[in-house]
Amino acid sequence: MTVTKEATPPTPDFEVRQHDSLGLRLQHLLHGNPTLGPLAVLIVAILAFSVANTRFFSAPNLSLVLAQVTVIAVLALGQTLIILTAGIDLSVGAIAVFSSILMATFATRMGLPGILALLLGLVAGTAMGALNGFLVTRIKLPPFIVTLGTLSIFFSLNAVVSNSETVRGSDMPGLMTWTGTTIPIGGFRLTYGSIIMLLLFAVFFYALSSTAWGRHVYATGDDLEAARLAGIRTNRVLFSVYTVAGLLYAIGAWILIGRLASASPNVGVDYNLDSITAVVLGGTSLFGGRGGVLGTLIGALIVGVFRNGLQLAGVEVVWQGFAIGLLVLVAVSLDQWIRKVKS
Amino acid sequence: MTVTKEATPPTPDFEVRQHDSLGLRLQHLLHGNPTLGPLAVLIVAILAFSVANTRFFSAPNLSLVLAQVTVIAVLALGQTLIILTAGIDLSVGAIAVFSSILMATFATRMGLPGILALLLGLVAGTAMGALNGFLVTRIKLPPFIVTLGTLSIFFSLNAVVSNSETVRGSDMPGLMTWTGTTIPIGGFRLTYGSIIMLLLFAVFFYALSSTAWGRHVYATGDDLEAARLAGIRTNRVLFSVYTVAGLLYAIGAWILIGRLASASPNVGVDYNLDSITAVVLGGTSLFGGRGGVLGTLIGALIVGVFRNGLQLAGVEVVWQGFAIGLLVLVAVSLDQWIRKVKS
Amino acid sequence: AACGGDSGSGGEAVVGLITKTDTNPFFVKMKEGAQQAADKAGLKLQSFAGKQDGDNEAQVQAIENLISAGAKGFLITPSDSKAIVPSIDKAKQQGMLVIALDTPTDPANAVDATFATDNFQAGKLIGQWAKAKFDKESKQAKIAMLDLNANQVSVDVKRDQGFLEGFGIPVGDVNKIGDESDPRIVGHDVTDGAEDGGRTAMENLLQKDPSINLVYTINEPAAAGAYQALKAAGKDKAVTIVSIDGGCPGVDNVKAGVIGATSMQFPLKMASLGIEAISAFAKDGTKPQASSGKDFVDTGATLITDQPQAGIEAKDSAWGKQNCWG
Amino acid sequence: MTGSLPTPVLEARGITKRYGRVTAIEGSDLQLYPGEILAVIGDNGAGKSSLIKALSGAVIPDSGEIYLDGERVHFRNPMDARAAGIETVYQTLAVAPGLDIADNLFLGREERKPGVLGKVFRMLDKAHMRTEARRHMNELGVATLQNIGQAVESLSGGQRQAVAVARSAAFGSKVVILDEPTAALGVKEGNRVLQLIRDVRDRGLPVILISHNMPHVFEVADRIHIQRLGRRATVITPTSHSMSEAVAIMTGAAEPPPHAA
Amino acid sequence: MTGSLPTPVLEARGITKRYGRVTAIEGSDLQLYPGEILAVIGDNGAGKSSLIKALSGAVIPDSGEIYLDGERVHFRNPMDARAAGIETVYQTLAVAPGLDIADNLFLGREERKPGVLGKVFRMLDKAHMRTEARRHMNELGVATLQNIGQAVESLSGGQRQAVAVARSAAFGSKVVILDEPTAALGVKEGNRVLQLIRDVRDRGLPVILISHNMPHVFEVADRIHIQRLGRRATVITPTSHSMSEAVAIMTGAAEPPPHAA
Ligand SMILES: Nc1ncnc2c1ncn2[C@@H]1O[C@H](COP(=O)(O)OP(=O)(O)OP(=O)(O)O)[C@@H](O)[C@H]1O
Ligand SMILES: Nc1ncnc2c1ncn2[C@@H]1O[C@H](COP(=O)(O)OP(=O)(O)OP(=O)(O)O)[C@@H](O)[C@H]1O
Ligand SMILES: [Mg+2]
Ligand SMILES: [Mg+2]
Repeated sequence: MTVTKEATPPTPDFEVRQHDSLGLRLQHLLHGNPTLGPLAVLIVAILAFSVANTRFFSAPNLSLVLAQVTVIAVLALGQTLIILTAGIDLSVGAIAVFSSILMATFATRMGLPGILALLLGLVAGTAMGALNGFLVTRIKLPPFIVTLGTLSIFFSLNAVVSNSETVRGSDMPGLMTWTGTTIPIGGFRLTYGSIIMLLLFAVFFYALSSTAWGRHVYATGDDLEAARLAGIRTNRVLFSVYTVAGLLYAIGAWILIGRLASASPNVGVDYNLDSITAVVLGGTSLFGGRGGVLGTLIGALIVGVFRNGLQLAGVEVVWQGFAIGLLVLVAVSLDQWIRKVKS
Repeated sequence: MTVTKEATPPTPDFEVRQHDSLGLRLQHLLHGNPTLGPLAVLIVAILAFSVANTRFFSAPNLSLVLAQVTVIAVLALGQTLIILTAGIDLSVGAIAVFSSILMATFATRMGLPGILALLLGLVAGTAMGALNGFLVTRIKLPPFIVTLGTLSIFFSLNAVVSNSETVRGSDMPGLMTWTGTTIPIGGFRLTYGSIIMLLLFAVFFYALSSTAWGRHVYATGDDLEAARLAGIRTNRVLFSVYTVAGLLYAIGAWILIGRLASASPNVGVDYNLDSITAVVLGGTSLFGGRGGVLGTLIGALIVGVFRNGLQLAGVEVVWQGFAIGLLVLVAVSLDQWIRKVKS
Repeated sequence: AACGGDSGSGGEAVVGLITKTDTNPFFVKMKEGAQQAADKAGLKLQSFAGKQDGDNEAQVQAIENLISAGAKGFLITPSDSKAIVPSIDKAKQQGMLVIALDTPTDPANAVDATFATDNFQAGKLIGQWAKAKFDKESKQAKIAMLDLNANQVSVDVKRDQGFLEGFGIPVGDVNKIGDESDPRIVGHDVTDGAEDGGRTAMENLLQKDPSINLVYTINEPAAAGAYQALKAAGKDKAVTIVSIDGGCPGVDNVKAGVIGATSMQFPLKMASLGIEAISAFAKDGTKPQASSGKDFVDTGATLITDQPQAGIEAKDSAWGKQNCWG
Repeated sequence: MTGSLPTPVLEARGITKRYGRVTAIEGSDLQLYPGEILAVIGDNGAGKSSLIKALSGAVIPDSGEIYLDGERVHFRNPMDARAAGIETVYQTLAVAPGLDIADNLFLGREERKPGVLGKVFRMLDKAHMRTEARRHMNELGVATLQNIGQAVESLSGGQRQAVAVARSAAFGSKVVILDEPTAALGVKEGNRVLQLIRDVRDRGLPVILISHNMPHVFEVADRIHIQRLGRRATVITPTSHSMSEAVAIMTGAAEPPPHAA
Repeated sequence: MTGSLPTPVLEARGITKRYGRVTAIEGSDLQLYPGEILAVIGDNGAGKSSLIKALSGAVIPDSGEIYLDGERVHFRNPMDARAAGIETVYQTLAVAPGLDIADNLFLGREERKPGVLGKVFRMLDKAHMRTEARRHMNELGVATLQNIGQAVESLSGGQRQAVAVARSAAFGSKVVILDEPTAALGVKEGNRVLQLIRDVRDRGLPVILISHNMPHVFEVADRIHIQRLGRRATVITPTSHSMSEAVAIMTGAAEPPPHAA
């Protein structure tokens, strides 16, 4: 039954055959870059709001939108990592707020120097993330349950430690609020917090796309069992993701202190939903393994642009919820439609 | 290459070989009934709280817990259906609250008779569910995004229609608040709402386990593409699930009016998370296709028992969050451990 | 109403405190006051809280649990003034004394007594102060209104409308935020009563109209957030912020010039007075009396400012620091 | 089977399907005549699965036409094709992993209890479906099955394939399409499936069989469609060509003979 | 290969694995000697996949022992086995569907760029991995692959299998285990895989090959392990028994000869 006569395999002749119409070129472009969908949505939104109010498309206002989304973008970055592994993190707000309270408490009530307070705060956030990771990988609880539990626990500890009281930025060492300092670049006024945020996105874009760790994160989220059989230490990958996310949330906490010039135990009620929204608007699948961080940045910006643009357009508060809901649906439909074009 | 000599296939001899130790019997029992894990957790919780405070295990208090979880259980029932199809519904609270406001508005401001107001409210809830279903199946948006958008839209409409004002039960026809009426059964005081809730669970338990529709819901959630290839009209199944869920939420709204003796636009902030929590604690997988409604009922009861029991045990408010978080983690770990025993 | 006299296990009579949330420092103070008074009177305090402002159902559950625990009575800051009434009725049928704290119920006589700040009055005070200040400096006001949320809960409405009335702006329907047409109002936005919401709302309103020079804020955290937005825009000197609460960090902000004036309330006092009333009721059945001319016991609101205006009674921040949320 | 031919039961003309840069099928034709077993062979990636997916409504081709009994049809989804009597076993099997064997066999055509229970309460006749399921599985010689209530995901690779094959054989009413139905099967089970394919044909239903197993193909096929680089290279019969000739055409080592049909 | 035998490279003794009510393997043994190709055959559901999963750490047996070079080993997960040089192609393939071919081939052993980029920034050498991937795929004769950057989930069944086979052949350092590696492959590709298996053996690595394809088995195997009802029925060689004898033992139609080894 063995076949002996065998020609050298011809390179399939249709590899070269390109369909070079403009539409097909666009198809292929979008095919390779799923981030372009959300990007198109963002651009359309910016254009629309610019027409609605000329003030919208100005350097100061755009800087503002960036500053407004900075904290949520950093938190959504951590959330993206977790969602890529097919997990979900409901404790993101709790970890961020608790970390900011801890930093403030270390720096004021306990009188530690700024750098030490900051470092301890970062360690604390990382540890909280690691606790999530431990529960997910060792006790094998579903991420939803784990973070639901720790959400409750961290918020409770947060109330206890802070005594529900706000710590003012002016009582803290300058390093704590440094992230809120702005530097003018042209007409733009970037905060150091925003710069840190952009740097973090660059780092994780690189890590996900160009390191082995990134491949393992995708493989684990795509099909945990297959990744395990392929010899990936999936537990180690998952643990690293939750831990790194904790660190990111703590960095978010630092930026939060700078932005508000205070550490308040009562902020962040919407951080969970907002961060997940940014991730999903950015095109990352909640089922894991598909998506990336650039989309998340765009997703966060979309939400920021909607909120700011609607206010500038003079939409009444009661109707803003309606408008945002509608815009989200339209935005994702548009994205879906763009993807459909590709096939 | 065909093999002609072939014996009649012997019945595999190890089918009969049973390993009849007690442990293995337990294994098999648990294997076949994944609901037993949550049930065991519920029983342990009830026992523990009964020891902590003798008042806990009394007919009036247990009736109270049942009444307290009734609304969330009905909402979680709809949520279960959606999660079984690998979806998620963030608009559950918005639909329930908006439906209750609509019922109240029909019955008072518009002066319709109670039965008509109720029916229109049920239709409205169903229509909202159907809108979700339409967006999921026709526009092919991810359920998370769809319900995030409609959440915002329904809550906004809710504020507009209600004028942010509460309607008192005493101003409504008796039918509206009938669900809150209690009937004593022994020392227990069941509300009609709780009875409706239990009936709904029975109906959907039957529908999921013993009708073709139920099989199709599981198949669709398990592997959408496979179900589609196998010839299931998955879009129709999904649409039916979202629509039925909308109806269930509206029934929940009716029970809610009875329970609070008012229709308030401001309730329900936690219904999303609470309903999903009940589903997940009940052992249904967020990835679809695995689980069932009985688990959800138990999951809802677990949360109710925790809240009530902790309060009776005299745990301070600030620490209650901590305790609930911890209990959720312990409960699910216990469940996980029970499942592990089975293999 | 005959209360069974039996207060359950332990022998100590149970009293309850139900607040809107457990994280707001205002309610933390309340709890402190209630605890002190309860300890003094030998009562056992059980406290409850919703997760979020507006969480009526949690309060309904709390009342049910208190009934089940056989409490003598309880204090409540209703999250939904109207919706809570049927549950309060149930409690009263069990012979409990119910006192509303801070926020009255609707109708107000659904409870046995209300110990509250007059939120409308508190708003009016800062409105009058701002009016006097702007008149003195003969500035034309451009006002940003930073409210709580889209739900128009009663505290939110009362403070907002009180401020406008005090400032002399026709308020239209006093039960509705945002139906004014006065051009001095640049816009309303919501803050969730927290710093992050305050900052974002202020930023967006400033983009809408950079000439804003007066900012009303629902509470002091929102004010602190708004200040950060103004500071980043380089307008912190030119804009006046007024607020309501009188929390200690808020008073510090008055001293630092962040907040021009704030109306101080006295949650600790409200709660301790409330517990004392329940204790008295448990002993001999006396019910508390309302302040003269009002349908509630006014625990007062005091204007705190370091820029006193003629004809408007106020205390300075030093006094405020000593009495913050006393 | 060659010679003057009747109207094809199922016919595809000039089907093309592209995925982004990848061309899966490029103007491919196919004819299936009444009562025949048509084998489709070709290299990996030649477009066999894509072609039959187009026939069964699972993918919608970019261009090309499909005819059923000489009439143009447009299948928008697998349900349409199924309603037209075309039953397909996909290479990926398309089973619901969490459901058990009986559920999967009857998926989409569940049987209800007789009487009121079934009519009004729409109650499934689970006992009957289980019995039937066991019978179908036994027919395929899958004797190692220990528990008919086992979730399909916990079956061995071959057992799972047997479930999919049993389903199509039991319910096809016009055309049965099998995409590599014996790939994971043991020798005995594989032979049973071949027998089953013949039985189906003898019931009058034409069958399309995709397979890499040349002995199987040459054993049962009436005609052999050779797919190459997304196109039909030619159609041969087991008598006109030998296995190695077929393989040579398939791999491009030999020129395909001009296609007679 | 029979006669006095050296220490087995890999040996399983009395492995048992149960899933709830189902017994997958029941005290099964296996020996793999240096430099040999050991075929494992058996009916569907006979426990072949379960047995090799136990050898590769993918499942932990309920009881039984595993020896590597005569030393008792305990694999807690596939990584342990892989670290010990055992490379496995699972019947389910175990590929990450969303990643592309090169990513999958190098999954878990990615190559970094030389120099600072690789050492400090840990940058992957994607270009190199792609080139290598193309080479490996070509080696298997998968010529229809149009786009090496295609996600594995969009590959045809056979292409996907080729990815998994290429991975194990390229990286196995002690033992290579292949669970039905040719099931979805075309004739040409299947033969390439057989050649590859021989090449691996000639490199000195012993191979375990599970297959239902008797001609394949008899073509390459040195010894044939027959699995039946969860147990090893016997071990034969292609010279000692004919295909039909092997099939008869496998299906229980004939008594297994007493097992010599
Ligand atoms: N969804 C898809 N996206 C991109 N490419 C695809 C997709 N489906 C199939 N292809 C490509 O189309 C070509 C034909 O695939 P098809 O599955 O039809 O091959 P086949 O002949 O069935 O092969 P096999 O014998 O291996 O099953 C392959 O090159 C494959 O990679
Ligand atoms: N996870 C599981 N849960 C329950 N039963 C299982 C599981 N995995 C395997 N089995 C059962 O164990 C038995 C052996 O399965 P295994 O996959 O080892 O068979 P196999 O010899 O590889 O068959 P095939 O040739 O069809 O691949 C089968 O009856 C199967 O149903
Ligand atoms: Mg194929
Ligand atoms: Mg197998």
